[in-house]
Amino acid sequence: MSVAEAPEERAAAEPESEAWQPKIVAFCCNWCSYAGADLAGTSRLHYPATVRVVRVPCSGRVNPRFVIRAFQRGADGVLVAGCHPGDCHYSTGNYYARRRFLLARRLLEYMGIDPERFWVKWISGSEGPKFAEVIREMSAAISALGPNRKAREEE
Amino acid sequence: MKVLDLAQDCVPGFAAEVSRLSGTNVESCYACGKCSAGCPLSSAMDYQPHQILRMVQLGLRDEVLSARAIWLCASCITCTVRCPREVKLAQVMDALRSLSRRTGAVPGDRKVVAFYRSFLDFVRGGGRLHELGMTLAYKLRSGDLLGDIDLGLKMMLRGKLKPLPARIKGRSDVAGIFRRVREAEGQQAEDRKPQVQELKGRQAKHREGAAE
Amino acid sequence: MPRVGVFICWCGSNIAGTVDIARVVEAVAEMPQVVHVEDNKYTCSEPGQASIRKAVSDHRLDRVVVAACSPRMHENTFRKTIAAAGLNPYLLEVANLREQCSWVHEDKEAATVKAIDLVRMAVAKVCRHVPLFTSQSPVTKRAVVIGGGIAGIQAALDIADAGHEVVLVERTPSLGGHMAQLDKTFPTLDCSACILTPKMVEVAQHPKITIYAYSEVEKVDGYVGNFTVTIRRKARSVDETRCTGCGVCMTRCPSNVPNEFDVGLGKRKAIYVPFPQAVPNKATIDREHCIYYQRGRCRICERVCEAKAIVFDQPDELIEVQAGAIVAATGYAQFDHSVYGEYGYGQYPDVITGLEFERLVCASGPTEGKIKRPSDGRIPETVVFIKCVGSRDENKGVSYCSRTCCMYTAKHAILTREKIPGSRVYIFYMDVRTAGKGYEEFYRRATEEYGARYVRGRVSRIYPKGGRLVVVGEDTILGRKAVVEADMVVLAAAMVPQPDAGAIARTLGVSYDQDGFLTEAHPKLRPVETNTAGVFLAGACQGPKDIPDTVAQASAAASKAAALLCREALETEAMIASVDESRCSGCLWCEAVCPYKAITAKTITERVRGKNVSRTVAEVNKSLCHGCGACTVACRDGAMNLLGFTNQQILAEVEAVCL
Amino acid sequence: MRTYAYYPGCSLEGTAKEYDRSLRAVAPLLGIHLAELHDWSCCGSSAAHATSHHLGLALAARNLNLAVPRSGQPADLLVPCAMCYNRLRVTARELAADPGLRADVETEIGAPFAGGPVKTRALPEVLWKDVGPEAISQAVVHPLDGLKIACYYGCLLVRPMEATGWDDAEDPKSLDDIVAATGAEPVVWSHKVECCGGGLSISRRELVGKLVADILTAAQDAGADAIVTACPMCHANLDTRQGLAAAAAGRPLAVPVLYITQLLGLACGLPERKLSLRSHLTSVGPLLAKIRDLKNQAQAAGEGGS
Repeated sequence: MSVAEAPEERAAAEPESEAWQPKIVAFCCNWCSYAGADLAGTSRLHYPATVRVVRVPCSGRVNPRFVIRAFQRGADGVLVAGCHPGDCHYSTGNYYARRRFLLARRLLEYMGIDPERFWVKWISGSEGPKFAEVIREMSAAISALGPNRKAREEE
Repeated sequence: MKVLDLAQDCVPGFAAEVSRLSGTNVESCYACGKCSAGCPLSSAMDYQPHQILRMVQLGLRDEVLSARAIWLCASCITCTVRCPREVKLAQVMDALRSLSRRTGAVPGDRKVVAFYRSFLDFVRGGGRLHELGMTLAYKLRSGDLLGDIDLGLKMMLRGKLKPLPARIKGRSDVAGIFRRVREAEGQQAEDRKPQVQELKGRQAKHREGAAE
Repeated sequence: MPRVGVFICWCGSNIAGTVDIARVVEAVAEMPQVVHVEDNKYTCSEPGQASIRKAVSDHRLDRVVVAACSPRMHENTFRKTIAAAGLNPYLLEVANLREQCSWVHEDKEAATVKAIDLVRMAVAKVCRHVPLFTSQSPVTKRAVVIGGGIAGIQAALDIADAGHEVVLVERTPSLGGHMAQLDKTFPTLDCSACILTPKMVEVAQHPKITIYAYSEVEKVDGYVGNFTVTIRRKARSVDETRCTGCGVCMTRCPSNVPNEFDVGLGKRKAIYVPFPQAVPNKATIDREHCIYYQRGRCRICERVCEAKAIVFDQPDELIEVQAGAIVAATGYAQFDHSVYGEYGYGQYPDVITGLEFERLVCASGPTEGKIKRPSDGRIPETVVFIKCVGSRDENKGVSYCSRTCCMYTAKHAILTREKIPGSRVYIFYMDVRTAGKGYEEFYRRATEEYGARYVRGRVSRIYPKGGRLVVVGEDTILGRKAVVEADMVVLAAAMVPQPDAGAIARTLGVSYDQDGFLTEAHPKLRPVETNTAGVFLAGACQGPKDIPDTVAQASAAASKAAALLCREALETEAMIASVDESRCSGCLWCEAVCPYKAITAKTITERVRGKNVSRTVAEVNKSLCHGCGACTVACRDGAMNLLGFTNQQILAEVEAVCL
Repeated sequence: MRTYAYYPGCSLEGTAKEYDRSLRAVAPLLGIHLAELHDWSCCGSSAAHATSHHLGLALAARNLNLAVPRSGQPADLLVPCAMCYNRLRVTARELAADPGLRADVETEIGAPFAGGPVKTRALPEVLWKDVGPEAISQAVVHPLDGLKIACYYGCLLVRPMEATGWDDAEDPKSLDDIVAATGAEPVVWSHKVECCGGGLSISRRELVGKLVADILTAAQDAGADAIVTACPMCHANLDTRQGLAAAAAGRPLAVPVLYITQLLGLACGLPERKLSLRSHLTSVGPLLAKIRDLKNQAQAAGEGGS
């Protein structure tokens, strides 16, 4: 497809004509999950354009504050993806992450945010297909839940 | 010696079944032979203990279930305590004997089987074993009438043989246990019927093979 | 107000095919901080990079966003580009429009919208970038090699020959290790001492090598390039500088002690040199067995020593050595077969181990190389060898194969047949594993030329009968029990880790496997490195090995260490944790979660209301920090931040997405 | 006096009557009170467990249930027969480990299995651990000094370790210590735990003969005056198969085989008839003669001394 065709394309897809699409913020660790996402790309695996990846060095770097801020700003879903337990590039980071996010789910529940909007997945650098699959599943799941209005702070 | 047809002769799932029944993983065995080396009876066996285990691994069901070795095993557990792979061979032997009996395989050693049958008859009847009665019953079963007569007399004289069987009050419980266990096993045997028929056929073939 | 330039790459049609570049350019131009935006067919191409450099100067850009392929592809390329344009290389952010957008979406509209978001995120983040700098940490050009066996000797020589100083630490009074105890070596049958002794002498004479024998490493501080190793020099009770190794003291010492060098088969004195070719050739007093130390009387050695070298009140000495690299060559121990009741619980004198047999056949051993039964000194006619004793036995031993036993047992068989005419040799085995140059041929010689009888099966039991040993085994090939009455039984006992391998690992800060062997960083690609930078492994401390493999690995470890020591300084990461001391409360939760021990407590003094107050804060060691960021999340005060991935930057990205 | 629940087992009513009698005779002298289980039945050894896993377990489970009192903690269950001991131990262990199996067995015995807490103890274990060599030597009135005894443990007292575990599987010591406490000398020999052929005694006596031959020759070569055992099956084989054994060994074999309780009885001064020593097939006459001689010598020496 060349850029020349772009105009009709645009006409075809008018913003108002398209249905509501969830917005998912994904924190991906640089060594495994971000690489997995890249692999999904190089293997041309398709998944919905609902996800925006924030690159972090390690899932252990993701502060629950980031997750909550995302929901406050109206993200419909948040995904934290890191190396499989035991494979952490920094040896122990993802263990701390795992423990933290178990608690974070509780906190979200307490805040009245459906914990089902918050996913934690282990995706290795060789698991492009898994990354694509997770995004497909998550998009479907979040679409089913509908938009996140609860935590959105009034602008 | 019969050629081993790995595709035809080997019953899939047999190793797994024996592993389940014996509570030990037969696939762990790497055939070092320490079990056979330590076995007090291996010299009289048609297959060495490690060969029995090999047959189980391969799934040579009919051959192993009609082997004499499984009946000559005296359950001394030496193999089990010394096995470097922690295979509980004594329990495998128990499992094979019970499978052999339940699938109606041709017993590898008539005398031992006859002894076990007589033994159990008396336990079923009286709740306890009556050695004298059991021995006589065994002699009738096995046809080994004259053996040990002298010994029997000597023991009789020394009051080592209780003339009458003990008949405990709870003997009906014991008989009940026998019945219910048989029922349970019978059920399993039912499930296995087709296999048994097939097994019989195989054994017939196997014997012909051996006869040739 | 930052001046951001955004460069959007078509990547041919790879991006432009799915993403409407024109619209992205349009949208980006709207973003407040963006003062310049352009699109190129291939931004990574030289023209593409040139136009970045040009734009930086033309538009006085102080931040750059490249929207192209994954940062994992070209982040470094573009860092260099902007550095060439005079910007700090870390003032760059890459938006991943290819792998994570154009290649994974078909719907052009959605892809374009997403692309704009991704660039907005990058812009938001890059505005919060600050210049980052790597720092240099100097390298101490000295290596400490722990263990004076063949592995340590080889590693020390190679590193020293590369021109670096080496400190070689050996626990026993002499270098040599297990190899010094061996008689002949397979597969060439050349005498072990003959090939080892010259190397020991070479070490002793090497101007760049310092030997600390009868010494142990007690503590290791610091990090790659800058270790501080604390060594305990145990008191020999002999002044090394005076002792000439003449040996008179040993001839006169009245107390006899089982000689550990002869695996207890021979005797030595309480003052001793372990073996004639010992390096250093200095006497040592074994205080547990010295009559003077035990009963306060004797001191004969002191009287007879012309060099006046005896120092009864000599204390242990602690010394600190600065080093850039450490090589662990701590070796192995032999499996204790006394767990085998079926083989006599180690109680039958004529059931011995392979190492004991080495001493028996060795010309310099307790029997002058005559193979004699320990029990009665008789020459055995029938010798049985049992392989895999302890090896490949989950029940009573270890699960792994010890790799060396097949070969040394074949060697023992050959030596027995050579030394005892008419002797009969039986070898009970499960497999014969001879993977090595000339190994299989060597094993064939044992059977074909020397008539060693191999019997395939494990031995179930050994029991004494009329002064001989009944060995009850199985020939699994025949499927028949195989019994033999032997005069001597030699057990090929497994190679196991040193009993204190765990302690060694903890001292060095390296990990060890379930068996207790020190673990390499990667089983295939980093076989001699450990997860602790600057610590390398050589020889059997990493797993069972024969001499050729040990020497090869020792040289490999040495070259790794030398390569490290060749560098003037090590560059540290730029994207590492940093503490805002004004906010840090010194709780040190960060210290607990740091996988690299990079965080330590430090005391600072500051003036509060005219008074000097000192308090504890966390300090990050730039050389140790790998930038994982675990500490930033653990921090209760928000004092800990990760440069390049600050909380503010990540939150800015989040907000940019959710606009 | 410590009370133990007592499970004799079938053999002790017949071929091993003397084991039962000697045990009952010597127990009080060692502070052991035996309370025989009411209406006990076969433990499910040999024939049962060898041909049906469940039958073996169910029969043992019934007896373990009998050992549970209506109220309070069950007393330890003392089992003189090594086979019964082994079956009861193994059963308790397997049922504890596998709830599914336990459920099956409960349907088969038509009652819930309550025998879990019952602690089954072998006789040598109780003599060794509870009574102890100390107390035994104190109970001894006729020390058997000068007597050489080969302690034969057989298989099921010490194997498998995970089910027994109170003594060593390859070189057990309990009987040796007990024998030593009587003043006799336990000889060092090679066949302590070699199998005697167990249940094949009747159906495959020629094989048993060979095994017994090895054991007896080993004991004789070690200079033993007698063999001491704690297993009716071992005793039956060793005592009654000496003829076959001699034929197999090609040399005369006459080694008296005593139950440990009989030896203890002798040392504790019990009259021979209470120990029914004469019920063995292999004559114990020479042995008793030797004991008498040793005693006389000792007395002579004692008088000489005074």
